[in-house]
Amino acid sequence: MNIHQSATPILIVIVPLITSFILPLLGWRHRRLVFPVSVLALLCSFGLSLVLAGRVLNVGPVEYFMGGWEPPWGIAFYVDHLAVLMLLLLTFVTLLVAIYSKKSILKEAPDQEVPFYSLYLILVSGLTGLVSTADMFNLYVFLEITSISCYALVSLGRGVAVVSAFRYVILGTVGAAFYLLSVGYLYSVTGSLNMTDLARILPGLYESNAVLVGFAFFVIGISLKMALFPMHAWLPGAYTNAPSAVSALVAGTTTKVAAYVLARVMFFVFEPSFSVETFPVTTVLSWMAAVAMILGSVMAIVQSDLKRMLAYSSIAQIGYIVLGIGLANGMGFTGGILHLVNHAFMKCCLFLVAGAIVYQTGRREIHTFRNLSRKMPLTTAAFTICAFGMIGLPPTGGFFSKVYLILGAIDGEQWVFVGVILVSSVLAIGYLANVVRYMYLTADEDEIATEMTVSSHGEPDREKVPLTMLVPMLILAAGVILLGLFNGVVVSQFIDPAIPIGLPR
Amino acid sequence: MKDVAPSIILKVVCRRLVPFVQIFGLYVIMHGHSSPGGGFQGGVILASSVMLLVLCDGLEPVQRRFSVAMATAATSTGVLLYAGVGVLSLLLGANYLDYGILPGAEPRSLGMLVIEVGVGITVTGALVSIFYDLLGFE
Amino acid sequence: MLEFIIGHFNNATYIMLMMIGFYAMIGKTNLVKKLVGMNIFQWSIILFVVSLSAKRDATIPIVFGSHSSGSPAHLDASSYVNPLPHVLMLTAIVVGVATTGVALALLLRIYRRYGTLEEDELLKRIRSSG
Amino acid sequence: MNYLHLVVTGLTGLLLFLGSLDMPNTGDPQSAPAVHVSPRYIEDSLKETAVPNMVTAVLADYRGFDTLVETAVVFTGAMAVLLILRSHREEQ
Repeated sequence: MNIHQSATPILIVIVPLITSFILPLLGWRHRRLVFPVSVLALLCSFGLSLVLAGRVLNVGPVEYFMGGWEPPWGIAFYVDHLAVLMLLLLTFVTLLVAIYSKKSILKEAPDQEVPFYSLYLILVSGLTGLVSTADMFNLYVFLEITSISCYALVSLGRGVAVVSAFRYVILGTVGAAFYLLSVGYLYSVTGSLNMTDLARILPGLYESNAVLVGFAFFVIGISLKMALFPMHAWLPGAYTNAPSAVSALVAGTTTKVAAYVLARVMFFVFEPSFSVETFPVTTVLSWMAAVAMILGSVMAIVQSDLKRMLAYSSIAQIGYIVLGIGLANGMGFTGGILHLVNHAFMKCCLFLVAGAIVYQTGRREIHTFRNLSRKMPLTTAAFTICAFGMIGLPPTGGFFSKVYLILGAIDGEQWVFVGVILVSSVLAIGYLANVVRYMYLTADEDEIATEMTVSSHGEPDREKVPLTMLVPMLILAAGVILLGLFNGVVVSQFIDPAIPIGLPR
Repeated sequence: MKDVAPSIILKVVCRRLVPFVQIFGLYVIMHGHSSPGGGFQGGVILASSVMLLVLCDGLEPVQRRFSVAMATAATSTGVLLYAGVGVLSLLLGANYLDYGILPGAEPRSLGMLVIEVGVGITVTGALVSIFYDLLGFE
Repeated sequence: MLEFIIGHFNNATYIMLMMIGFYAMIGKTNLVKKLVGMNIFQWSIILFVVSLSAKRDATIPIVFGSHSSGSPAHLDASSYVNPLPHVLMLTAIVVGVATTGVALALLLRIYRRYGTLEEDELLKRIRSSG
Repeated sequence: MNYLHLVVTGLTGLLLFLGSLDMPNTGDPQSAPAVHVSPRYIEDSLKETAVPNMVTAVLADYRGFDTLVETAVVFTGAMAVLLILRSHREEQ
């Protein structure tokens, strides 16, 4: 009975998990070791993801049976091209944010390393588990472990962060409960929890009310988790008030993983024909996404706080990803997943920049950013690159994902969505160009005078952000450009083999 | 609640009750194999015995015996024990959490017993730790 | 018809409980009441999934006297209730406990800072404090 | 009393009730959950794991990974409350 399979898929999940269990014991005596050990664990996880990616690209999808029990009875991991792309993205981004968080957490929440990094690692292992698992109930448990650590990390921020975190708890729990309910409904008519097994049984039951209602509640629950437009109430507060490293982490990863789960269940557990024709949820999702893209951008334009503006822009960008999934054709799917990867890099970097600006100058309001490019040239350069990516200018990844989305909309002859993508991009210029403009504007005469008096004791024109914060931002900004230059590799190696069977190419 | 002195009846009854509650908690953990029970249920019962002690003796005397740091340490020790069994089976050459590879006549039963104990330790530690934190927030 | 009603009373019960919880969550302005609603909501789902495990004329999923009789006799699947929903809901209960603990801790912090748990009052005080 | 909330609640309940109509009857020994995956747990768990309590066998062995993550959730809860409360004692 002792099946032995290569342990890479499980190690990616349990190395951070076990390290997070060790941290409280370690931090008791050796507070200094907490940060290096956490980074080591994340590095390990990233390295293992690279190894796994090599294997998946060579031999195809990888399975792993927990406890040696074969799937319908035990829990299995199933890592295909799409999952391995997500694993690479998650472990890479979380590694960079962890390095960044060393100094920023010292300033924003001193003496909290042990629980902070413990929850951080649990969050990472929960996200990687969400991506790898092939069991519907195991997915619920991972969803909850991710959410609980998120609630706590968000509440670490100042001021109203606790209120935002409580709102997040209530809405996040509703989302998870709806998801659990849908698992219960599907279980009551199929008797199975394994995704592959469900995909085998479900086609015979597509007319069943229980399956339809279960699927509807799945979509509602996951939409709550990823803050799709009418269910986004928790997002702006949580992103704005969280500590800067946590904002970047949550914005870069959790909502993206929820979008991945949506795509996974919609197209791999259910057949595309079900989600498109029998129960046209993709149409509903596309329209919700379109509204999110316009409204999120409009809301972002009127914000004066940089982090709140980025939060509303996240709502709009989630719209792009869901639109790509909702278009339900090969091009749209490619665009959605590519945008998911791009947006994780861009939004993560933008939030890191916002945190670095607060770290050095204490400023949050956009109109106070005058002259910032002289004081923090590298940071503002990173911001500008990512802003170009968000708008969708050519060498960056954002351009290519939008091209794929537009091609997908044209393929599906959904002309309205072509217009929506273009309008939303124009609106993105509206809110991001404004920030860039302020950053590169020279300050007024009297403002320079006050600057001089304020900073007469130090050098005003130097980047004072520590290297551990600067380097992750620059790597992410470089990543945005590299993703643009090598988007063909990502598409042909990872996304193309993963386009679900049954979607029109 | 610190200001209110508990009545003598409460004190005596709690003191007499605690050993029985703890024995019952251990029984529920160890006997989960053949009757309803297991680590979660037993852990909660053990944690409730600590809470009962806090009710009758106040926070400080109890924390001298079972400190906040010990509760946190128990929380991570138990779950490490659980994950450790999995790592052991990995090292012995089977899949993660495959107890069949462990030594003994009934390896799967043994593996389950170890992880139930681990779960019990974690649940006790976590609930006591949460209780201390909620109570100590003043 | 009677058989249908008896066979579906569990669904009606859990839906009623769930809607009580759901209404408390979205309709009440007191944060503690929201939290209580959230708990009712979660527990109604747990009730529903556990009810899926029921089988007529079946007993609890524990084999009694297995060690005394030597090698176990053949066990009939229809004479024991389905153990899987119990296992799943044990997990869901634990998750619910952890969520409630976190929510209570957040409520303590909110009350300490703003001195109220009424939502409209809270919003007023947040706005006045900047 | 806000009528919008009542309407949303009522609609959700109605939707759930409609969905539950074609579920198998409670206690039906031929329902899908009773005949698909679970029979193996009932019939073979004693043979395979030597544990008479099937719930424990499924919890700790067949679905042991779930339980590991679940224990991690308990740990997370403790750490989260620690982070939320213990740190901010000195705030006031």
